[in-house]
Amino acid sequence: MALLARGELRSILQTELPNVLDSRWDTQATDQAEAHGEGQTVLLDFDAVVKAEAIVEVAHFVRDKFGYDLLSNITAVDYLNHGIIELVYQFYNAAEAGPDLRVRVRIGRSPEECIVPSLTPTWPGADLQEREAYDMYGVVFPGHPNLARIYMWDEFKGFPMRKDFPKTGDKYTHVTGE
Amino acid sequence: MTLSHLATEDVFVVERNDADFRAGQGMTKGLGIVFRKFRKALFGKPNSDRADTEGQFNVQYPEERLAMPEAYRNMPILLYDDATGHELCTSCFQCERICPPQVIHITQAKDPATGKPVPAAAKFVLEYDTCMSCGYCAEVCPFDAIKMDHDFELSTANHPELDVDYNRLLRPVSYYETIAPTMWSDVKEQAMKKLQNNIKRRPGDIGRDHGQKIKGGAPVAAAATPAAGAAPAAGAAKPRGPVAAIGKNMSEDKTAKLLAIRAANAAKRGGGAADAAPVAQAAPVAEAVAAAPAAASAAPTGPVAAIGQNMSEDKRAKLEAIRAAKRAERGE
Amino acid sequence: MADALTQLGFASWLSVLIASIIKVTLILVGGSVGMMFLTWYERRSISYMQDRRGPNRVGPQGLLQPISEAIKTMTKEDATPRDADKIVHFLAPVVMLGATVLSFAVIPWGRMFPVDLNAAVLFVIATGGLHSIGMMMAGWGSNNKFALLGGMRGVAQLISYEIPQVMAIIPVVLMTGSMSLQKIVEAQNDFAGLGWYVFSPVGLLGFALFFTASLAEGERTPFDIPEADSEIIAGYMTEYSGMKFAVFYLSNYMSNLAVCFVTATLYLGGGNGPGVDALGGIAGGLLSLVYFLLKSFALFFVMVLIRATVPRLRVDQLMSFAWKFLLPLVLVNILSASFWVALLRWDQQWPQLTEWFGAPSTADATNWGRLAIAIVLTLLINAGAVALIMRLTNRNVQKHLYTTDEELALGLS
Amino acid sequence: MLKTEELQINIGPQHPSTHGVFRMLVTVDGETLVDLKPVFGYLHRNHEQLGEVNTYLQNMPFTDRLDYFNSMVNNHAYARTIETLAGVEVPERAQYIRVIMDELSRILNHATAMGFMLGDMGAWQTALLWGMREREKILDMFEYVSGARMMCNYCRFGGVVRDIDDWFITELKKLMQGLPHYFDDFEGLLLNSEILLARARNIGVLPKDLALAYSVTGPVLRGSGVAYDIRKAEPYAVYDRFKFKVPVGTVGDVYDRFLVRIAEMRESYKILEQALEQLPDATGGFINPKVKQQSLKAPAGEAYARVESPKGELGFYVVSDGTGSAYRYKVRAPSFINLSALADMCKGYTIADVVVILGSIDIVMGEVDR
Repeated sequence: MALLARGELRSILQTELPNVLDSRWDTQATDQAEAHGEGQTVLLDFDAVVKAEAIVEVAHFVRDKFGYDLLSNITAVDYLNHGIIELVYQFYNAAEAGPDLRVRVRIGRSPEECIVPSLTPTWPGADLQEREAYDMYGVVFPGHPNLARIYMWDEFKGFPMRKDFPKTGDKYTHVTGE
Repeated sequence: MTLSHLATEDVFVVERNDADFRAGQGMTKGLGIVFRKFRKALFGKPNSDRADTEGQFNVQYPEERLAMPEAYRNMPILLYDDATGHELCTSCFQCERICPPQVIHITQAKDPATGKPVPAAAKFVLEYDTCMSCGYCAEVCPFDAIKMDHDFELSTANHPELDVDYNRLLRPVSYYETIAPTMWSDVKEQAMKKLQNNIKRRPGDIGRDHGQKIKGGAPVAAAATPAAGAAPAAGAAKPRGPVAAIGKNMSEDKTAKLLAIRAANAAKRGGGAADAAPVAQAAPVAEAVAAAPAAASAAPTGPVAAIGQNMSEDKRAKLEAIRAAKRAERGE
Repeated sequence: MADALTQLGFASWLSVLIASIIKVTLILVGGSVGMMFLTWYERRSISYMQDRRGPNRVGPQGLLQPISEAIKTMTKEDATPRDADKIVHFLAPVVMLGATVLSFAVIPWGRMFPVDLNAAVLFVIATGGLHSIGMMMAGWGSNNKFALLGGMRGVAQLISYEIPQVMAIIPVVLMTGSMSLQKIVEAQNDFAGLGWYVFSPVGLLGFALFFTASLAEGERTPFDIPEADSEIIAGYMTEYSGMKFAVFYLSNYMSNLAVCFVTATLYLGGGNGPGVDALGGIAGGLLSLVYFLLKSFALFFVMVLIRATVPRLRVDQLMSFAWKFLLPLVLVNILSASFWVALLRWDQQWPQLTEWFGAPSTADATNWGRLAIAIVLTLLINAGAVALIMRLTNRNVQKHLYTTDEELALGLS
Repeated sequence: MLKTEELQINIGPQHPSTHGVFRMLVTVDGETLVDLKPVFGYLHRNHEQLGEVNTYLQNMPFTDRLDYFNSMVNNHAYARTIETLAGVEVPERAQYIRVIMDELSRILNHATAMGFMLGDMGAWQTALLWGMREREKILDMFEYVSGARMMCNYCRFGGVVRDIDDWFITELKKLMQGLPHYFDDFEGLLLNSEILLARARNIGVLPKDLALAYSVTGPVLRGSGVAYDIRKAEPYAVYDRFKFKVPVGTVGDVYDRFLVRIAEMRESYKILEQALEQLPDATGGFINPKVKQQSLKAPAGEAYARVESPKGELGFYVVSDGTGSAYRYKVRAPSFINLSALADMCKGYTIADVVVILGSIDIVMGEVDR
């Protein structure tokens, strides 16, 4: 039960759960923020980037091993240039307080790849947030008890927060990211 | 659960009154407090101060009004100089750029002789219905030309009327001085200096040809001059605190206000559509002279009368034209 | 009145008819004007409790506000849901208002009695009971789930609270020996018009119980469950609008007014008060009317005060309050009332008492010794019962009676 | 055994006590609740997309519209996020002013939220209107400094838009004279009322472990007995300089949340007292003059900053691509996530309890639907 510094989880996972880290992002430098010009998104990975199918395992690992029991925030980000959607899970340690622990999952944008196992069975607080990610970004969460649209109406087509969703024109007829 | 980040003295457990014997004493206490409130509200003095928690505290709105704090922001207005009739706006597009809901539309004036841009706006349209009153336009304006008005009684049954054009946005500087004396005195000097510089670069009537300021060749400036003198006095009389007058009897203010409204209405009825506006425009001036001590809240009435007029069809057409031009500019 | 008209030369049937029409008109006008005043009175006083002003625009001090609202509701569209049972939906407000107006027939206005029925108490209770039919009709006929819930809640509540309400009157009937409201008022005229039942231990407890049960009968906070606006919108009135809604509203407030009138008559001596007998005649009648209205509106003020203070109970809590708290106390009160009457009136049965304290006259007030014994005895019984029931319904005791927190939550704390 | 039929009822979107356009699809057996499904989105305006289109400064007034009771807190959280992202220093006086505004917001929010909850319970608006009176007084002061009562738009990157002056401080002191009387009246009115105890005790119980699993924050989490307050756990602004306590409940029912909120108002009062005492003079300025507000650009990267909003943890997650507007802008709205616990809290209680439990979570639909 101890607080982890930023990036510490990555090295811990490498030794303790070697299979969960997403190998695609192993070779990246830790912080590339300075290297990019204006208008360029950067993928920060001093936090652990784990495989989509391992997120449940990692979430349990950080909760049971380090006391990060408060899953505060799930954010989906559409990195159009890199062709991925990133899910950022932010955990807090309610007993020790301190800053958050971020665990990332990077998945493709196509419907076949855009799948992450749901955390809702263990963290019911993820319920609405996962529905929001599904509604806005089209991330599918197998294992979610009620994965339906949350803000948009059920007949709506497309995922409005994706970067390639048209922002002008008759947006109700466009179909994107299906 | 261990709470290692919190010292034990930083946490306390709320008392749930588990051990009490309940025989209605809690309810009786509540009834007693409510009855005390009833007694105080019925017989005591009204709530007049922020420290008071007893006595009536509501304001009888149309008759009694709270004085607006200077910083209060409702809808943007544009200022013009009383003496010369020149508008302060130079169409620098700062406000149009910052506006979060993008409701400001400006067209820069051009010198008819040379075709070169002139530091004045030819058209200035503001969509009051979509404005979110954030005040950024007034904040960023380098010439202090756009300010936030205190008038909030803008409801109308005619929705298109809320696309307000230059003529109806203009207010004299003396009016703004009455509603926000200190805020204006902070910026007055540099604003006027910048205006004088800009006037030099405006050929002919460009920059003062909006509204009815100079209709018929006689600038309203003549009538406005006394107001410039009277306004500071009126401003000084204005209470600085926003709630200084809570619950007080405001009969003097009230009567002044009523008179002003009646005068404005009479002016509207008396003059035709074309003539009404100048009279209404002059109303604040007349009031400022007539009721200088009480004018602080009464002054805004005049320009309101001007807003109240129906927006004509061609104004809407103008707005459409401006929007179309914008779209063309963006190359859509 | 009919006699007076006959003396003026009218035919006897005509004079009865005219007298009846006048009375009916007076009752209807008095009831609805009283209701209008009541709404204004409630809103003004509750707003003073909440540090605001309340309606003060229409007429002097806003007194004409109810009239403007009556006009407003009457001119509004009268909408009936498409799938509603139209006849039932239409009849429900009629039944409600009819039942309420009927009860006004026997309620005395000071010393003026529209009708002196020898079973007036029963009549008042019976007409109050008709409300549940109106509620169920409205709830069922509206074809709306909220209305249905409201109707069900209303019927359940009214039926449960009628029992303590009726039984709370029994002591009064016992003490008076009559069910006529006129007799009850006359019996409270001792001690220069101050011999009200509320000053005796039996009457005090009876008053509290009857008033509480009447709050539930009149759907007042904390028992406004059938029309709990934050839960089931407006309960059985959800689908009513315009004139029909106004009729419900009218009947609600008129029944509240009736409750206040009846309580004032039963326990607070009706129109009795110092000086009424001394003045006599028309002046005395008017004074008694003033006393009566003062008492009634003071009672209504208590209703308003309660409404401004407390939240409402839940349905199950309401029921357990009726059956576990009110009913036992009412039974105990009947017992002590029997003792009271036995001590003060049944001297034939207990001759020793006659020997000790002398033969009782019709005015019990003169038998100080008996009165003292009766007061002490009933006070002991009633106070003991209240303490015991409070103790039993207290949360800490319940902790031992109930096993889990969930059950505890459902009980009365 | 009699067969009973279950009834499905829509509570909302037009309903007196759903606090906005919010729908609860409840299945009831008689009056007892079998299932509850929250349905929302009626107020959805894609706030997060607006945040990606607007420049950083332009987005500030939109944050006012999230939780419109506490626009000051929203501004603070957003400004803090962008300050973290762009590395902006904030003068000390501005930090104190922000704390004062936050705590005033907390008082007004809890006063009205508890009033609304009691209103849902059937206490006919008395507690609500007393709370509204205090709220009016505070809103007048907000209007004085920021220009608007509710949509304050008060914070800027590196400070606040206008300094507080003597008038404000005098009025704040006057307000604070009156507040304890209000607290006492409010507690006396209902805290021990038998009917309130019957309605609030052991209703909507959310045990400690479940509360953590549901990610609830703020008074709901503290009512369940977890002493987690961001002002203590990760002190921001100048909160580490004040002495105040974190009230926690024991059972996690409606009554505990009610008590925690009242206790928090009193703690906020203590913080206000200390903040007024420690408030630095105006020499340090109230805004960082070096920040280019309109053309602020943040280096590519991401930032998450959170504050303890009266409703819970309010955080903004902003990803920057180095331009003047956010690449991704996400709001971690406390009402939204606290709402996920609603169904579990309500099951097994009656319809009358559902509205009270909803009131005790204290949601604002502007924030839930975003």
